[in-house]
Amino acid sequence: MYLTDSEVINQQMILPGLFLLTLHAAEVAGAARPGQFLHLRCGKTLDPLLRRPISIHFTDREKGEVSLLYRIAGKGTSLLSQKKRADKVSLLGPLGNGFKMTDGNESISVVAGGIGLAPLYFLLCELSLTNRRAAVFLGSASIEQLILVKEIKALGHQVYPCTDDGSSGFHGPVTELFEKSVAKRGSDNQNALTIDLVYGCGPRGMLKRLCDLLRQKQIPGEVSLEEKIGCGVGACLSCACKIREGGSGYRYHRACVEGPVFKAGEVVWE
Amino acid sequence: MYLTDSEVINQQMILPGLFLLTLHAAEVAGAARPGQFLHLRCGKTLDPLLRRPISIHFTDREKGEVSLLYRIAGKGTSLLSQKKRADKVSLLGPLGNGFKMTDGNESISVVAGGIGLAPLYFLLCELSLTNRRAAVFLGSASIEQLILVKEIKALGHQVYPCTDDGSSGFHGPVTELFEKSVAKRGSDNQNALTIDLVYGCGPRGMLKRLCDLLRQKQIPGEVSLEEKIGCGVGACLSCACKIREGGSGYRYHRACVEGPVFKAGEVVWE
Amino acid sequence: MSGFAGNDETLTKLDLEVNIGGIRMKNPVATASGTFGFGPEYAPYIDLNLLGAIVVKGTTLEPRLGNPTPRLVETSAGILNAIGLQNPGVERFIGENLPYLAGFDVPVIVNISGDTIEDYALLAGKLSRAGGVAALEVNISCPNVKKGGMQFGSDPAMAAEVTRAVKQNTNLPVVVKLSPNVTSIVAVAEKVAEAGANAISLINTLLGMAIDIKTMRPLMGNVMGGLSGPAIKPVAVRMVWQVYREVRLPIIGIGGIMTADDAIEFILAGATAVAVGTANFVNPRATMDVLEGIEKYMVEKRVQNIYELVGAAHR
Amino acid sequence: MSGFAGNDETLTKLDLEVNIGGIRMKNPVATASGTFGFGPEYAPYIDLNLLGAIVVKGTTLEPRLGNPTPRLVETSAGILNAIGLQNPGVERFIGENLPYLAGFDVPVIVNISGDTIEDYALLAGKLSRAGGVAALEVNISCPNVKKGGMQFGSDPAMAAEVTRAVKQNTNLPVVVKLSPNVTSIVAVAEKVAEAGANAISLINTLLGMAIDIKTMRPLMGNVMGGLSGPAIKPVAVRMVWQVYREVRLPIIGIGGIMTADDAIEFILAGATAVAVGTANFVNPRATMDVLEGIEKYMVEKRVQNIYELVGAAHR
Ligand SMILES: Cc1cc2nc3c(=O)[nH]c(=O)nc-3n(C[C@H](O)[C@H](O)[C@H](O)COP(=O)(O)OP(=O)(O)OC[C@H]3O[C@@H](n4cnc5c(N)ncnc54)[C@H](O)[C@@H]3O)c2cc1C
Ligand SMILES: Cc1cc2nc3c(=O)[nH]c(=O)nc-3n(C[C@H](O)[C@H](O)[C@H](O)COP(=O)(O)OP(=O)(O)OC[C@H]3O[C@@H](n4cnc5c(N)ncnc54)[C@H](O)[C@@H]3O)c2cc1C
Ligand SMILES: Cc1cc2nc3c(=O)[nH]c(=O)nc-3n(C[C@H](O)[C@H](O)[C@H](O)COP(=O)(O)O)c2cc1C
Ligand SMILES: Cc1cc2nc3c(=O)[nH]c(=O)nc-3n(C[C@H](O)[C@H](O)[C@H](O)COP(=O)(O)O)c2cc1C
Ligand code: FES
Ligand code: FES
Repeated sequence: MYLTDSEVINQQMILPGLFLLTLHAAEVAGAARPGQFLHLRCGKTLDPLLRRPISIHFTDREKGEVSLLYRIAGKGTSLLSQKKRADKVSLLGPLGNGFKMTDGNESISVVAGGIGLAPLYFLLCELSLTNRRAAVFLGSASIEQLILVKEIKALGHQVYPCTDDGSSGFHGPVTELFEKSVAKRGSDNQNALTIDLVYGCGPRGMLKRLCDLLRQKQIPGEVSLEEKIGCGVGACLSCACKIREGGSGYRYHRACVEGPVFKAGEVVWE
Repeated sequence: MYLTDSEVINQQMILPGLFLLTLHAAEVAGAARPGQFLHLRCGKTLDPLLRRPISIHFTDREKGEVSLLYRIAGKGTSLLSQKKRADKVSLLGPLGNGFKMTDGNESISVVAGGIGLAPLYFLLCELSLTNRRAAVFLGSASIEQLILVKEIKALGHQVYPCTDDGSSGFHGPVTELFEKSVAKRGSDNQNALTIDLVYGCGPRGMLKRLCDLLRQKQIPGEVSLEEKIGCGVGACLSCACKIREGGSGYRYHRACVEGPVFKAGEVVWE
Repeated sequence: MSGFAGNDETLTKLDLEVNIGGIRMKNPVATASGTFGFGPEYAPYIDLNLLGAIVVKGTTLEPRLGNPTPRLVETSAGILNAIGLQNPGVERFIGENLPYLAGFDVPVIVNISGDTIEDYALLAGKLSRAGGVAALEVNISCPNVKKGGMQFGSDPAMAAEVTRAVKQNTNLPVVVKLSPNVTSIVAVAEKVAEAGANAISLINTLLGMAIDIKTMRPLMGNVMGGLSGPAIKPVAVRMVWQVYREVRLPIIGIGGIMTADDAIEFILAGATAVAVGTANFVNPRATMDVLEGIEKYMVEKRVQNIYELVGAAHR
Repeated sequence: MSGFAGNDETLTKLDLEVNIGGIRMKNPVATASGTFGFGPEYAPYIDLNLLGAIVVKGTTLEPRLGNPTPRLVETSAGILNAIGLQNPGVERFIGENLPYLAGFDVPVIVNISGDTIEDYALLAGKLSRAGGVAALEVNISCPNVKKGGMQFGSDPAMAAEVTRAVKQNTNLPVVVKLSPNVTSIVAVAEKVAEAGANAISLINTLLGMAIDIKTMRPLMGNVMGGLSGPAIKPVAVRMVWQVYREVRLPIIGIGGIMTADDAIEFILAGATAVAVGTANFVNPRATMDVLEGIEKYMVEKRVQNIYELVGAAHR
């Protein structure tokens, strides 16, 4: 875990309101694992006061660079998007546990909703390094927001796009297409997917649905949750996530230390 | 009095920590009188919260431009100095009363300490428009900070530089040189100045000294005071200046409405 | 300035009118006392007729010179002020400032302050007879004066006594403005309600101070001052929320309102109207921006009458 | 980390050591309870040995799950928190967290909270016997729990009773942490002093809340929360100033300290030490920056002993 003033290498608008920021941070790039995040100071004044958490989107270890994919949600991300090449950004990280990457031969599916793709793309990059291929369910509002399809295919993965408006791929929520695929599992349908292990990230409603499905079908998986991050280092206990413990009991775990990635079956949704 | 989002035409560093900002604000340029000021939002967030008052340094009525000369004093002015061409700045103004410019034939002296020259330069520009010439006493820390000497001479005025370190002109406070000149007044010394009317702006200590001198010698004059400006429009009463009233009485006047320019003899110093 | 709800549907006029204990306001956006002068100061920037009400600078029986300077210090997302109730006194206010305000179609609420209970009673009498006054706002919460002021607001019994004295000397609606510097805002509000107040203003400034580390002395002429601005908004919203639950009087919500979103927070917490203070200094059009934003919100939320929003966060 | 006063003159070592009612701190910079975990969280970023003291997260007799989420909301220059004293309970704290802290050369101050006066008494006893505890900080000011907490801090008599109960069960120095949500902080401080407190921490958080205008519901799981950060600094400095004048106990100044300049303000107002809270979240090295800045200030002001600055703004 490092605290550094990193130089902006590049700031690129991918779509209106969606940016790709590349920072020079060699140690961070070296240490980062998929699912971890950085905690960034977006401005220089007391408004906004707190840092903002952004997942690591990919790293270039040779160049010592870390890239972030983020959407303008409010004043912090808006200030962040105004940073230009050679500006400095104070960052803390890499934080959190990240996805557990197995060495096994499980058939992997990835389910991403909207900006939830940001950390999953890093995971897909890492998988392809060891020649593992995943089935990637990509949900977005419409074809315009459907990004990185080509890049993910280039990594060797299969992409199943879904849009809310039907402008590309499956017309409906990404979890619905995933559910259909799960249903076909074990059938002798040619197109049936093997699904041994699932990684998910996206909006709360989508993740809840995904976790329900995985529980029902008893498929192991991991999801990355969003909670308010205060300190990012485990000190303030503001990022509490309800995690099953014992039978019907639960305990609060810290998204910034024990998370943000949790076992799909252990998350208590309400 | 206008409230506008003005475009930055130019931002120029004159010296380290000293900037010249030119804004497009046609109505303001048209209405401005020397000694008036603008109340500017330096940033876009709530830190800093309040606007910052900066005197009008000169105007270009044809182009509809207003220029400000300012020194970085803290976070507001620091943010202001980061504004670039085409950025917008919210401004309120012109505010305050300004110097009273007579049509008479008085021999005018101008006494400026440091950044106090900012509004007085506008006055000197206006004087030269009607072919009036002033004796300008310019105080600064050292020769490096002695700015605008050439420009003021080009307007037809006489410049008497003073520096704290003696690196140029008179070695000592500007009020001391001014006092010497006052003392010679009425003598038949060839170099003696006629001093009928004095305009002053600068640090508090300097202005107090100047007002004392003018009172003693019974020379009329006006000084521009600095007080905390909250609203800038006369509503909050935070910019109170103690102004003599009756015999030994006083009343608080508002720097932003009845000031910032007051008669030298009426200011109550403590 | 009333907008319309529904886009391609039946156009329905928004109803923004509120009644604050007898004060009829055409919309819920007022100005906070001491931040809007006596009206003319902001007339170059906004149409005063569009305001729900104008609450003028605090008035006292005799003229007040006010406190020594500096009277204002900026803090993080806030300001400290210690103006010390500088004002021309009630007679000159009636003679010089009221006539100007009579030229507008907007209720004028006069904020009054006294050293003694008698002061309040006398002020109430004089202002009720003056004409052109829509209501009195009783300031028992000014932290910047030596006598009276916040002392009255710190003690529920004293607060009630001041309220009764004012009520006995006026037929105008009486709004009592409470001090947040108390252990239980509800206890004060309850007593003031019992004493006959028609509405409550929440909140005045928090008592604060700042020290100049260069000179090692307090930054303000008066040592302590009142903290206002966005910094105090969470405290103000909390107090509105608490009082709304326990006291059945309309509330004017005040404290750090910079935008319509802030104002809406207060309304949802239980304020029937809001007053914009420090924000005027930052944005002279703040009141208008707040009003327009509330209208937009009502359209978005398909709320036709502002009262549907008052206290909605409790339901 | 001690600097040297005087440049081309005799080099004089700065004396930053302070004694807070029996707690010997090598410098006046501590961490504020609940913002620094149990120590290891910030160890990757700073050398814990350089701190004046570590005040750990609030501890209770039994483990606490804490409040529902969201527990944190950002406000203007502040944050609202309602963690609800989530902690492993005093037994596990003693077994698991204290041993880690014993590895450092820094006084450990344990912040304790209870539902009842007996809770406080029991906690005091257990922690005094544990060893490795330098002092107790009695939290009678937590706004985020249903029972106890701030109630104790709101009433001078109750505050005194808690203080006495703790004193009777420990030989450790007892620091009492007061709630700012009171009419008179001096009244509470006086009673706590009479009851035997060795020092006072000022301040805990201001009670506040925020409402989500999209959902029209309170933003926090617990509805209300405690406001901390730069927004509250003026209130905190004021309370330190007031208590310093009336009560002869060392004060730990807390509230919105982001920089050394802020810390110096508290010291000049009368704090003998300071604790850095919310700032840690923004800048994990905040405590070190504060410490270095204080040293620089002492050099500039040619002050050799930190005590020359304590309360200097009153002189
Ligand atoms: C572990 C983690 C990883 C993340 N990774 C990414 C990532 O890779 N890419 C990405 O784009 N995002 C990511 N996020 C989300 C990102 O952190 C947030 O979008 C960001 O913090 C928003 O900050 P902001 O200042 O821009 O917006 P804010 O101003 O804080 O507002 C954020 C949202 O909250 C709402 N809001 C704020 N205040 C209020 C209020 N008073 N009432 C009602 N609503 C309010 C706003 O309307 C807005 O929708 C991640 C979050 C977490 C926890
Ligand atoms: C009518 C008028 C006209 C003016 N015209 C000009 C002009 O033409 N050019 C120009 O350069 N300036 C001018 N000024 C001054 C200018 O307004 C100030 O320099 C500016 O407002 C400073 O803002 P800031 O945010 O940069 O500094 P701030 O951060 O507000 O700080 C300003 C100064 O106050 C000190 N300070 C702030 N807070 C504290 C504290 N807590 N303790 C101790 N010290 C503190 C700072 O150290 C600094 O020296 C004028 C002022 C007035 C009233
Ligand atoms: C400069 C200034 C002067 C004030 N004068 C008064 C006053 O005379 N009477 C009064 O009741 N409140 C006065 N107040 C308090 C405001 O009316 C308001 O209650 C407070 O500022 C909180 O609102 P805000 O955060 O929107 O400013 C004053 C506030 C400021 C900033
Ligand atoms: C997330 C969080 C948790 C806190 N937990 C405690 C606590 O357990 N016990 C306590 O006495 N104070 C607690 N506090 C209050 C702080 O110790 C401190 O008094 C307050 O935050 C003001 O200081 P600051 O503005 O520097 O943060 C907590 C504050 C925060 C922000
Ligand atoms: S954000 Fe502070 S504990 Fe996780
Ligand atoms: S700055 Fe508000 S009255 Fe002058």
